[in-house]
Amino acid sequence: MDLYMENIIDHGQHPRNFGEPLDPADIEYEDDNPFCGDHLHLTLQLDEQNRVKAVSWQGEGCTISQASASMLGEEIIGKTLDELRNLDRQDVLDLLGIPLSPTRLKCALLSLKVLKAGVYAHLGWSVQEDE
Amino acid sequence: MDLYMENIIDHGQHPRNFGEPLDPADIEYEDDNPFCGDHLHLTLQLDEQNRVKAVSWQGEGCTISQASASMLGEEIIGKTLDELRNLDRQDVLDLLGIPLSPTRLKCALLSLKVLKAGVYAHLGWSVQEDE
Amino acid sequence: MTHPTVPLDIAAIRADFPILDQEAHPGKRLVFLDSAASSQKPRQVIDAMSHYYETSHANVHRGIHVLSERATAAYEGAREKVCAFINAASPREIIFTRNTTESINLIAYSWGRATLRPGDVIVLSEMEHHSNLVPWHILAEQTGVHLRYIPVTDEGLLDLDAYRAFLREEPVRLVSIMHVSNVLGTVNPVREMIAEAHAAGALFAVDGAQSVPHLAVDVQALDADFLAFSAHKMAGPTGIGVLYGKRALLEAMPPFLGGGEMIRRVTLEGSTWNDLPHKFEAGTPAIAEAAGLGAAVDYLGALGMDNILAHEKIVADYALDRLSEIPGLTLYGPDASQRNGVATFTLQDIHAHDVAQLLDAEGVAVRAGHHCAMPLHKRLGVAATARASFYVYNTRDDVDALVEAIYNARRVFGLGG
Amino acid sequence: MTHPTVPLDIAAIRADFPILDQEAHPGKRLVFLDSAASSQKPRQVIDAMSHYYETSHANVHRGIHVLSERATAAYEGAREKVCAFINAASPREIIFTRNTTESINLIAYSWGRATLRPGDVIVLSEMEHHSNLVPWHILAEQTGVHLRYIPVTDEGLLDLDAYRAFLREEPVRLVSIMHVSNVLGTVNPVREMIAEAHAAGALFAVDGAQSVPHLAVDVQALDADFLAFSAHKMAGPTGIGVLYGKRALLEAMPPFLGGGEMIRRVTLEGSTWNDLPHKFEAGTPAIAEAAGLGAAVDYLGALGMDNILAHEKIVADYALDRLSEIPGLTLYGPDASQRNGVATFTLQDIHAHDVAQLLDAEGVAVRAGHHCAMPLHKRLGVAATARASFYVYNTRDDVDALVEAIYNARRVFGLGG
Ligand SMILES: Cc1ncc(COP(=O)(O)O)c(C=O)c1O
Ligand SMILES: Cc1ncc(COP(=O)(O)O)c(C=O)c1O
Repeated sequence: MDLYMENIIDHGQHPRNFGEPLDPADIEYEDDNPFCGDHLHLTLQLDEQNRVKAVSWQGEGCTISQASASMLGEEIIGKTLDELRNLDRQDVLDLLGIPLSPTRLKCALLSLKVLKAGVYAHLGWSVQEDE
Repeated sequence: MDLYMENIIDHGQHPRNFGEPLDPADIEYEDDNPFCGDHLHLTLQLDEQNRVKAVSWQGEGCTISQASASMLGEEIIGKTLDELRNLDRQDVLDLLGIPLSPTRLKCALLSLKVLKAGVYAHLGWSVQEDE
Repeated sequence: MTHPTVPLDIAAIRADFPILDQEAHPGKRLVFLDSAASSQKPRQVIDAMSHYYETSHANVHRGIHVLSERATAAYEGAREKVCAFINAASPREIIFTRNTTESINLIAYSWGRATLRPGDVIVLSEMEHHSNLVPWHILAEQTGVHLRYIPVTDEGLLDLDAYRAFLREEPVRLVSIMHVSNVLGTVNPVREMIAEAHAAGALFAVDGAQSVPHLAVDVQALDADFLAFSAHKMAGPTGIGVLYGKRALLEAMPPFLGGGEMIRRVTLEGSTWNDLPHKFEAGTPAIAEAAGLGAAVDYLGALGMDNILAHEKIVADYALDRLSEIPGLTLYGPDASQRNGVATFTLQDIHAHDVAQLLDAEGVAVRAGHHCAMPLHKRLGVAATARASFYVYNTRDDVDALVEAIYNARRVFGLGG
Repeated sequence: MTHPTVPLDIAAIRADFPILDQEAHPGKRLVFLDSAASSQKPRQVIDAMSHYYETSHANVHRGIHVLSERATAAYEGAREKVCAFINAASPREIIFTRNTTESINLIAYSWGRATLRPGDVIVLSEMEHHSNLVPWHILAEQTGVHLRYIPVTDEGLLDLDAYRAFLREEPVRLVSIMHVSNVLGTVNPVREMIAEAHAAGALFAVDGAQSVPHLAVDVQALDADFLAFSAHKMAGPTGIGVLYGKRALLEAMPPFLGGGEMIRRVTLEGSTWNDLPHKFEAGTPAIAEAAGLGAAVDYLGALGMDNILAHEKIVADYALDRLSEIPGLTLYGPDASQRNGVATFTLQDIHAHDVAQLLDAEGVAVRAGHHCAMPLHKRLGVAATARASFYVYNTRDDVDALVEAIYNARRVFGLGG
């Protein structure tokens, strides 16, 4: 059972940084994957150097979507906006460390999608094609 | 070459009772087979016993459609309206005497269709379903 | 369904379906429980299509050569088989479409736009598949027609009192309802509902996507005005579906798609329409697929629809029994007497997608999600469910494999065996 | 088309097409000259579909099990192959439909009804196939849009001066024109025509039914806004066609058919649409057929479209030469330098249907009639023509058989040999 390695189930069942939205939040975004019913809401606080100081996720959905948010949330603390911008699919897949079929990829990447859309909105950019 | 027996080609090339419409006509009808471009216009004169006294066809199209009109025209002279009503596909196919594919059946039966529609219109009836 | 049924030789039937004889993953036998999404095809159907291409293909209609005649015979022969299969009055009432979805859209575009006036009411239900919702949403938005939804009761049935109230109180012109629910398995009482609709002056369209593959559907006995279904769910190929319509209705309807075959005569100024069924079949049709559907109808007919239904009931009842033993498992849908062919469930603490993934790892193919019935899932209060669905080739062994795999999923999630 | 071409091994190619190896009638080798109506399929395409059904079938998209993943890969893989084949910018621009006809109807229903206002002009031509006439007739009747027709010159070409006059003088919003005529063989100068349409602010839709199978079509080089074609004319299966559209246009268009797959979210109140290309693919698609189309594209691509074109030209030029020797035979269409793939003719004193029938008796399959181009036939002043059409598997021997059979027909009709 490669797919549900212990740490994924652990993150899925005990997601890190899950809870009420941060208030005030510097970055806030939410989105969902209507095909699956996965839903994520992200708030971030930045420090003076525009580094991630605090993260909070709220959401529901499958283990893959929730675990990826949990792992990604841990990963980004302390990172600059520039570093967030440069995160890509592979980073998330590396965090999960398991092979995913195209259908489950959507679950896995919802957290990244929400994070990047939030950061881009904060920077006043639009999300790139097929990113 | 069963399909184009000499008599069919003969009727096709020298159709009987082809010419100007009869005037006055007791029965007149025209129709076509738009898929093929076959077209037939029929006029009939009846005698006092409601027997076919004279027939005239005008038209254009393939050999099968024109030959069947020519043969059918010869066949019906002297027949009563009742007898015309009772003519069916098989009668026309027997006249032609060759096997026909469904596509060519439409060509062969155009003359019967025009004849029956004319007779029925004369009698004030409507043509039956799939006749 | 009062004829005596005979037990089918399921091992022989399984041998007809080449795809079933494989491992989904090394050491894991494929257990295919996703036939409600699309069924597998017997060799007879696959071969009918290959044979068609190898011996008989050409474009149909009006071709004056031997291949075109053979192709036309295959295509129109399939129409006659389908006509007999659902007991339509004439092959002219059988329109070939791509799938159930296109069939329903055809009704909405052609009949709907020509007939309905603002304020007219169409009755649907809360359990409908998106294919029987979205075409009507688009229609309603464009025409000002109103949509009403029969609620689903807690037992998973249509609320027939609400249905009757709509018929009584509203200017209902059309009722469009699924015969069998793809999520709940509910077999709706369409025969009675049709009689009631007709008494109220409304037409009735039946979404037969989940009934025609599984039980004998007789459009004349039902007195259905329209019936839509898909070949790919009934052992036939993808790419072809059927719209049955009563002849007088179809005659009165304007065409939908314009093009070759559906016209009688075309000038630059306009066109006149061909006879039924061609009026609704624009362009080169799905000829090989019709041949495949004809073979599927032959295949199902030879087994006997009542026998198929009886077998599926044995498997589904067994599944409901065994699933209901599993801790934390919730089953959806009415009790066994009013349902057919599917077992839809959720597991406490494991999302349906994770369930499906873990089952797949054991070789068991089920579907997870909203099954194109989001409004129904809202009604059920869940975003996603897992669904095992059964066809004539499934066995109780398949159910055992499903149950075993669910226990395994529980173990992976640390929920005990 | 400036690349050097290599001669194809036609005997080897013919061996790929099982249907060709038969007698049409006892003692009469099948000579199939009706590929413009629908081409034959190589074993590679037939097998790709059987193989799909035997190993990989399930419903596509969102299935979390191994078969659904394979089916989705086959289906979306075919989209990528088609994208590369016509050099679209993205697979999202490739919409799978049933056939060319549905593709054109999709433009008319979705783009047309959302965009056009009464008095807007659509430019068509007198040589169009019914599939590129009737959808616009229906649209014009419903919306008050005006249709203009580019006349056909005596040489069988589009009258480009008339075209330019329309663009100059009328509020043209769309030009929809066949790339290659299915009757005259004319290769229309669509690249230049598209540039002129764009300069006038109009969009341009290309009916590629007779070009995509025979020559390299590059939508970006052409700058076509839409391109429609059918798999069944390009060695692929029946039941699937393609609409290419520029992404920005497709994004802006409302959906056409409503149902499963094409939505993002459905509530009882309404729906939001899925991303491209799914927005335009309602219901279960033609999955096996997509796999077959993918295999067809691989097959044609491996031969090389330029090589196919070069071979067909040799055969067609030979046919034009030999046919023009036959007494009483009239050929239609422009001279060899501006045409491709078909030889359409009439014989004095023998109706086209009789010609086709007599040719069939000799094993030679041609098509007779108006070829779904009644207005063009009116322009030509004939009700019906006979058409021999060529594909990569045809040879000069086939042409010789055609010519011999025509002489035979003349003899049967007593017109001398
Ligand atoms: C030029 C042209 N356009 C459109 C069509 C229609 O194609 P289909 O019947 O596959 O929709 C054809 C085929 O007959 C054609 O030759
Ligand atoms: C009840 C019901 N209606 C309609 C459909 C749509 O069928 P198709 O996708 O073949 O158009 C389905 C299949 O998913 C269904 O289950």
